[in-house]
Amino acid sequence: MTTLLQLEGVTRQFGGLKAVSGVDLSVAPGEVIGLIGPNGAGKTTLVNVITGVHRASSGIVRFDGEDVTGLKPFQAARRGIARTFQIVQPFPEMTVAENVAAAAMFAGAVRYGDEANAEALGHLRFVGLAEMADKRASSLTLAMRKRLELAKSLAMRPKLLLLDEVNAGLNATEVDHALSLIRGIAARGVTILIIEHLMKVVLSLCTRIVVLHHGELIASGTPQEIVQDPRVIQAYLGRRYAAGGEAAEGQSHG
Amino acid sequence: MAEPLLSIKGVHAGYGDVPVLWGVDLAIERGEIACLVGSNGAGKTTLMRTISGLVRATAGSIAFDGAELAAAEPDAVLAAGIAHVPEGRRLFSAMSIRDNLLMGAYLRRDGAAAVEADLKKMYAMFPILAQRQEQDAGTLSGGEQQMCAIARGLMGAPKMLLIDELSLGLAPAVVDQLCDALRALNREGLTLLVVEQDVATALEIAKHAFVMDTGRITRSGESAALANDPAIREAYLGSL
Amino acid sequence: MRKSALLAAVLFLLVALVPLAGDAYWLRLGTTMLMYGVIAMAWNFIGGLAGYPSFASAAFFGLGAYAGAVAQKLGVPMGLAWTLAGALSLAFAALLGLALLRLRGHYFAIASLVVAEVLRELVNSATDLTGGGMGLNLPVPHDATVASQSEFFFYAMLALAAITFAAMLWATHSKLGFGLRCIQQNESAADMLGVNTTLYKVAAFMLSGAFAGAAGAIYASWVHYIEPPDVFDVLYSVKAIVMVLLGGAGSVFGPLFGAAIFLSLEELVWRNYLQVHTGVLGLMIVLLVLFLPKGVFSLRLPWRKGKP
Amino acid sequence: SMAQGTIRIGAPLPITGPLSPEAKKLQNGMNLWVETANKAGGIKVGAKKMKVEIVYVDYQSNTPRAVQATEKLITQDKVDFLFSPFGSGAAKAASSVSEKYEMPTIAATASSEQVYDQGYKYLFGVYTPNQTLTEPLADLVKKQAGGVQRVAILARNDLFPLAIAQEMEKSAKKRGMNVLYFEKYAIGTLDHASALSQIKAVAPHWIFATGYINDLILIKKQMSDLGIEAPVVTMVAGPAYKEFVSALGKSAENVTSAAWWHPAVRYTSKDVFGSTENFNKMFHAKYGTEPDYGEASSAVSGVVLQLAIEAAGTLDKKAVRDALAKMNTMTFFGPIKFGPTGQVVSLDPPVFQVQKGRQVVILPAGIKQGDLQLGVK
Amino acid sequence: MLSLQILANGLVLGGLYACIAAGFSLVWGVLNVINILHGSFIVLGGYLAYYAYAQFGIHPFVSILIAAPLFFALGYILQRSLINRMIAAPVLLTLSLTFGLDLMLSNGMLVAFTADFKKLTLDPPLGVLNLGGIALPVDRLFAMVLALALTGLLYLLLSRSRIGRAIVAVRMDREAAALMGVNVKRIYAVTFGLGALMAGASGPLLAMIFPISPLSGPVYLGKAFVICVLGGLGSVPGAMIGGLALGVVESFGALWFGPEHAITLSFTLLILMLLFRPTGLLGRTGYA
Ligand SMILES: Nc1ncnc2c1ncn2[C@@H]1O[C@H](COP(=O)(O)OP(=O)(O)OP(=O)(O)O)[C@@H](O)[C@H]1O
Ligand SMILES: Nc1ncnc2c1ncn2[C@@H]1O[C@H](COP(=O)(O)OP(=O)(O)OP(=O)(O)O)[C@@H](O)[C@H]1O
Ligand SMILES: [Mg+2]
Ligand SMILES: [Mg+2]
Repeated sequence: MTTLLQLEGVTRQFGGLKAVSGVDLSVAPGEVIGLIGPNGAGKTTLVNVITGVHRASSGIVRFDGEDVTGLKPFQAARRGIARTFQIVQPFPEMTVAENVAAAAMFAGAVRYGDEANAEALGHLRFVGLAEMADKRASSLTLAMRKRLELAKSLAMRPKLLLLDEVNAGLNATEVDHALSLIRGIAARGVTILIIEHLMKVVLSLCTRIVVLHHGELIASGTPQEIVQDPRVIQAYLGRRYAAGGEAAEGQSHG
Repeated sequence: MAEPLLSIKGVHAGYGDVPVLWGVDLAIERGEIACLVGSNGAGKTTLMRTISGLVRATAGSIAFDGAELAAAEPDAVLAAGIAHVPEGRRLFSAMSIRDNLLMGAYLRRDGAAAVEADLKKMYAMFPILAQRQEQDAGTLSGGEQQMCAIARGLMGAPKMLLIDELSLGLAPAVVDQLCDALRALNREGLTLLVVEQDVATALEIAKHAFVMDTGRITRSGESAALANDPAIREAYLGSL
Repeated sequence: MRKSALLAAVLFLLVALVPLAGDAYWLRLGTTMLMYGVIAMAWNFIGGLAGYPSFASAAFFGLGAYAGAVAQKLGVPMGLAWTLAGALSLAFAALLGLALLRLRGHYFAIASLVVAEVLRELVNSATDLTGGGMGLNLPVPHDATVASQSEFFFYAMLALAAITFAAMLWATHSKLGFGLRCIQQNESAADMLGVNTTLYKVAAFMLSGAFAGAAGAIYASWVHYIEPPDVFDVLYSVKAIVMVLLGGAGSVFGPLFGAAIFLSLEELVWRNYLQVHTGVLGLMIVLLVLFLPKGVFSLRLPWRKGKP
Repeated sequence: SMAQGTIRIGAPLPITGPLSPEAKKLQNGMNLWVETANKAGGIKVGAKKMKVEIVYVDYQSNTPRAVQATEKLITQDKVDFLFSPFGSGAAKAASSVSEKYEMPTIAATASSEQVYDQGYKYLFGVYTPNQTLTEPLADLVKKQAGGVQRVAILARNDLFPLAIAQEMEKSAKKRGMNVLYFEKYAIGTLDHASALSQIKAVAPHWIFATGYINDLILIKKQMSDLGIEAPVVTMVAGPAYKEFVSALGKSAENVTSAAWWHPAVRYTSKDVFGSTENFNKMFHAKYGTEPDYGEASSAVSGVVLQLAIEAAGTLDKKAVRDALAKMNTMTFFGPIKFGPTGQVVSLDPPVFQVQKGRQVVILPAGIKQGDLQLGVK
Repeated sequence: MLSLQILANGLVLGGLYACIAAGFSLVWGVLNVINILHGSFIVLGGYLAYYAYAQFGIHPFVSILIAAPLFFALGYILQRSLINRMIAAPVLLTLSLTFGLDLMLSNGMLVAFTADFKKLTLDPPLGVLNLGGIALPVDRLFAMVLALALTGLLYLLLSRSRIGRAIVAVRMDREAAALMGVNVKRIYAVTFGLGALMAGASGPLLAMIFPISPLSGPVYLGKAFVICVLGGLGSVPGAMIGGLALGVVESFGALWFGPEHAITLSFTLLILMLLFRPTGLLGRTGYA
């Protein structure tokens, strides 16, 4: 199989506003693909359509060879599509371990009880939260919550992981840590679609970047190609990149 | 040099009986841009919430423009001239953009015309807000919400604006525009205290910087000096 | 879990000794308490575990009461009638749940509140089957002695309470309960994690309906006479909630203890403050809510602090 | 109880809650009887006289609690006899408890036959069946208002009001009248305008509405508001109460009603009161008002029990029960004889009409104070 | 003709319903408090009018002017002293709190006024207006007009005034509203006061029409619930539309299905409404 996720003419309208408009996109297994675009371009909406939170107004979403358009979120999750929220959403009154165990159990099909707990602990160790396992999720700092969010999505044993601004609000050191986590996940063979405004993240992680603008795909290519694309600079990257992509990269802010 | 506009001395604060701030000292001069940086959970947001009266200081003093605000309620703080753009935007989700902005001007007494003029200014600064005036704020994209939140804070015509997570979720081009706009406002006399994770950007626009760690200010000084400090670079500017 | 089960077994055994006291009045009080307990525990499935503020207790209770009574009137033996009533309430809860559990928060609360009203009016107008506003009489067995009858219904209610408790204990410590807790804390996040939220909520609602309905059926046989305003009384819904809150939501024993406390309070003020007993009861509720919002037993659990 | 030489009678009453005004009335009657009986030395049980005492328990106007209160009275307070809770529904519910304990029980305010047709042996009621109210009324209207053909009935969907409305329908049909409208309204209805507009549209000669006093005040008020007039308007059970007339003023004029008793009836008896007139006088002396039928029926419940105990000569429940079943006597309330179901069959309930702000008896002929006036606005 | 009369009946009744529900909806929508006391407040307002008329001959229309500030103060104080302490608590707790308070208030009224129904009968009566064969009782008409006027005033207050905007803002995000300079505690108390004011002011209107008793509170409360959902939580125009809709539906329901089913019908309508448009006729999302 050459494509894991295939979008054909996906459109989502809110009243008169086409938040996502005729998007065609195919993602190959193992790819780490960046989705960027100006604020309000429709990135989150696209993720919402893929995960079943919003129904596509028209178009088809295929995953793993099957038509998954219109599936409920939990069904999408069980098929192997996991996502993180732009605003993190843990179960606040549960322990960190329980949060991850829930994901393992319901989406990852791990048995309730010790098995799920063991699995949860494994993922927590991977993201470096093992010592917080018995703390309530509400007591975590933002950076920890983002890592918890990652651990949860891993526990879902996803084939495709959709990361919506997982690095927003982290400082540079923390971003570095998160990057290595994401690389680790990619190394396990999970296909990743990442939305991010921090260019250094996108540029250093992604094999390919697609750009959304006014709901439409306006560009797709390697990081190099994208940072030099005048339309992308005009619509998204701004003056720092106007001089020339490579030079700008070093001092790019996030 | 004249009295600082905002002068914080020995402030302690926390949530319930969990202390977060352990004696914060900090002074911001009239008409400057200052930034506050620090790792996650250091207490930056808590400090801002303490200044604006959402969290009660258990000890210490917060003097602003000659008035003591440590025990003041949020409305009194705003009346004294400090507006706060909170973390997480906190827009009124079922109100239109326009109404959100007008809520920002809730305490203003200088007449409808002045408010209307400021509204125009905000629309000029963020054209997308002008286009979507009547859209419910809750349905805006993350970045659009951030713009609306900053504009709402400015609508209070404050002497000083606190912005928590300035660039969070904003496209790079928008961050540039926003920095320009803030500099322009600053030239007109607005004092700014910005919390920003992207330390490079923060140090670029701020004159003074404060570094916070576990509830205390551990370093402070001119931005330029801090930007060249190897310890700071190591801790906050990352490897890339 | 094992500890709770053991404690419960001891508790139920102790309660089972009440008839030895021999007093019919205490027996009636005990039966009522167990009934309240069942209603509170039944509410706890949907209200406590899933966090859905259900006001449907009265609907289930009334439906069960009428189902059991009508079945008996049609000649179905008592035990079977109770089972049928429970099953009917279960099925009804399933259908109702599929429709109503799409609503959240207040909207769900109101919708569930209204169900009892609709059922009451339906029962009221289905005069042929239910006697309508005339009420419905159940046969009084003449071959059994007074005392043995009271004991019989006491033990019937006790058995139901024990079954309900066991079901609750099981649910709390199973995948079902885990999923429900996820739903309670953040439903859309639970959905994203693969919890079939509709299924889980409906399951909780069905359990809630079945047990409350069975309690209604036993109640009907016990008092021999039911009428729509009594068994569809919205107070059953309100009391269920108040009892769980009193006992402390979130603990398996909470509903039972809450029921005991509530009934004792009710009985106590009723006996001592004739003219103002509802007012005194109100005052107690106000004080409890203000000073022990986490239930009476939160007094002994100082380490369990709420969020600010 | 025997030890203290006092006879204790349990009375579960709705002392609080929506029915509390009714409980007040029942207590008025019962207390007057207890006082009078005790003043005369008490109840004669065989050779000795015993004082009597009523143990009231509140059931909060809640039927399950009435059942519970009844059981409490029997098992905890160890009363000797019982009065039923208020109204047909609660009396019916509680009757199974008294039957279980074989406790003679007098129902002061339960008229519906469904209360008595359960085959119980220990329940006795002093109200005649519902049709005894509608039958004479229908006779009277048939006779004195010949043109009355078109009948509209509006009934509260509740045991007693509904039962009496159904009796009314039968009585009307039996006399060849057309019942053009028969509808029930739900308990808690705040507005009758639609029903009344429809009633207006069928232009009835006789409008018959049942419910409790607040329903009927509301219905009559809305009738006037909508300009509904008819030769005959009958309402049960509001007009018997003073509040009905005072709340409605002129628009209560000419409304007819029927009840099981009326202070205008005249009987001479061998009970503690001696005669109706004397009962009225004593009642007025104690409470400052005329008794209504509820107050009288609760007093007569005591009287009946007293007569039965005295006839049995013992407090033995079975014996007293048998004495009740055999009873055939005259009281200030009227002649008392219980039918096979335990319900009184010997009374002729009076029909009355609001005339010039007073309840005037128009039937039975022997005690009537005025004639049926046609035309209700 | 009959239909027109029924429509008129329904609209007049609906006006009263709107007035019953407006304050309840406001408190629920803004404070997230289901105020079980609302029904008893209405009854208390009714008693105020009854005694004012019986003892001093004060017309119920005038009583509204007396009741309004009294109940506002009552609500304000109650909120500041008790309910504010629980304001961040889950809705079931505040519900229990107002449930307890309501038990106390209605019991108090029972002791003070007894359960006998009292009827405020105007002398002379206001009469009936006949509009081409459609009878409109003047007292009801007046009451409806006043009720709608009151509700309208409340709406204007909320939509036009500064305090109104603050109330709406607090409803959506308490903390953000505080940052805008809104004194949240005062707004809460004002809102609860306004809710109580609406209840207290509708009392005299209802007392002219319905017999009053301390125990009729739940009936009004039930109506308020239904209307609130029909119209949309927290929306005053919603309460108005919902009230009118309920009045008309009940009236035609009684006509078509019999009065017995009028209430069932309105409940069924409510459930359908919840299923297909859970935010109510005028409600917007984001309030729950
Ligand atoms: N429920 C909705 N109703 C109306 N408009 C909506 C709704 N949801 C999103 N939108 C609009 O659709 C557009 C796309 O929003 P989306 O959240 O997908 O943007 P985004 O690309 O994720 O932006 P950001 O980078 O700022 O998060 C925005 O203009 C937003 O205002
Ligand atoms: N509402 C709250 N209740 C209890 N503790 C809290 C609350 N909010 C924050 N904290 C705790 O206070 C500490 C400081 O948090 P704060 O949000 O001020 O940090 P910050 O510097 O703004 O971090 P970030 O960069 O992640 O925004 C953290 O340990 C956090 O867990
Ligand atoms: Mg987004
Ligand atoms: Mg922060």
